[in-house]
Amino acid sequence: MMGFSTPVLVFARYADVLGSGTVTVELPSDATAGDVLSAVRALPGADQLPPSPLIAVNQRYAALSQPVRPGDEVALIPPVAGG
Amino acid sequence: MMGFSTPVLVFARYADVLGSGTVTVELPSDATAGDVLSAVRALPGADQLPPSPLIAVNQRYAALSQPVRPGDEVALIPPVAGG
Amino acid sequence: MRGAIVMRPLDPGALLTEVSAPANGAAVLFVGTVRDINDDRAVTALDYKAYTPMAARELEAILREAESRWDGVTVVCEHRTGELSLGDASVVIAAAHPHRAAAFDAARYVIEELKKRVPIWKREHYADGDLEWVDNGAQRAEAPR
Amino acid sequence: MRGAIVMRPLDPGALLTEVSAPANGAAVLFVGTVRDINDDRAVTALDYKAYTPMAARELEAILREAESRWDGVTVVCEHRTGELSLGDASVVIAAAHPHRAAAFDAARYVIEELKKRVPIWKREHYADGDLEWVDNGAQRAEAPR
Repeated sequence: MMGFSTPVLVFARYADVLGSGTVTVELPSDATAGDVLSAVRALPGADQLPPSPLIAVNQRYAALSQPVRPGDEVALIPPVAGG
Repeated sequence: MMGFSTPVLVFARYADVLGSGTVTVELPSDATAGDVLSAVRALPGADQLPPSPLIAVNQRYAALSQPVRPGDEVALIPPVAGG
Repeated sequence: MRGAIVMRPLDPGALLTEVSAPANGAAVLFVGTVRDINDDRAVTALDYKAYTPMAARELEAILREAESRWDGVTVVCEHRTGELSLGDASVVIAAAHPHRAAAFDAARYVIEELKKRVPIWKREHYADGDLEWVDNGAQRAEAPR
Repeated sequence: MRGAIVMRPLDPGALLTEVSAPANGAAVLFVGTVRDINDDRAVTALDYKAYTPMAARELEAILREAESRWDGVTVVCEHRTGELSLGDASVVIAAAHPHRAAAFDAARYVIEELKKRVPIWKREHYADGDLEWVDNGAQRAEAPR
């Protein structure tokens, strides 16, 4: 089976360290949120990310085992600071 | 020693049952807040008061043992309902 | 700290402004209003009566207690007396502090103590024409302090 | 229930009015504002950035949770994003209920959960020209639900 590439939204400090508000990663066809994290870790600057950043799939917090399919909206969520 | 007479302020339901917003009672010269209550109990309508109404002396809640002197401002305080 | 028993309509926004300060990142406002139903009876209006000088004194004592329990809190309260209509605000409390926990806790403390200690009474007017003094069911049995 | 991420100045009084109802005898308003000091550094301004569609979704989820935990509560919240000045309100929550405990608890629940879960970030501008992303120190370690 073919893999696919997907954009990952990044915000705040994570966008600063990765140098962009959106990065693109290559995923296997049976990808999970954990695979997104692994792929992001290979990017320049990713050594400054924390050990396990939160990830959201389709605007909901996702477990690392959650499947990611082509067309899903994927984002890395830094520690929040609203209020 | 001579006793004295003092006005007692009464409010809300207590004023309704005693028929007035101020009643006057006769007290011994070494009177306490408890003596005020005893004197009030002898008034018409006082049988409708609760067993131990709260009393204030000089605008502070008072224990029954607190002395009451001529010129003190004395009041019976029904269950409150502010807010 | 400021507490007052007043006979005019209350202005919650003015109390919120009063406690604002550059260091206060959190403000909590409590507004108590006249409800249309109490114990399943339809209320049409009510009047609040106070032993005003003692009520003001006791309210100020409560506010001082709040400012001493939550260091750095600013808290103000106004309670209205006289005839009120449905939806009118009877009491407004504003508390502000650098942190939200103290602002919430101080505002809550003031309304809980006010309902137990401040000599104010409420007479409800019912749809059937009846009038009745009501109480908060929380009167202290012992004389405080 | 209404939650929104907005870029305009907030109007606390409007939210208080929004939750008013004849049956609601108690209303609690929480206002969070930009403070002048954080961790002993002088703050001159700040900007809030949101992952807006997810933030709105998560905020609405929190408000629905509050309305289901405190039956009969009405609760609304607006969070502002963009550049804010000292003293500007960044978040306003209004909760109303027939009884005060539910109004207090629901408002408190919403601000506590918002600070943990809603994807909004804050960058402080300091007097020395420095800029820094700050966090609430309460990020959940595990993905919620």
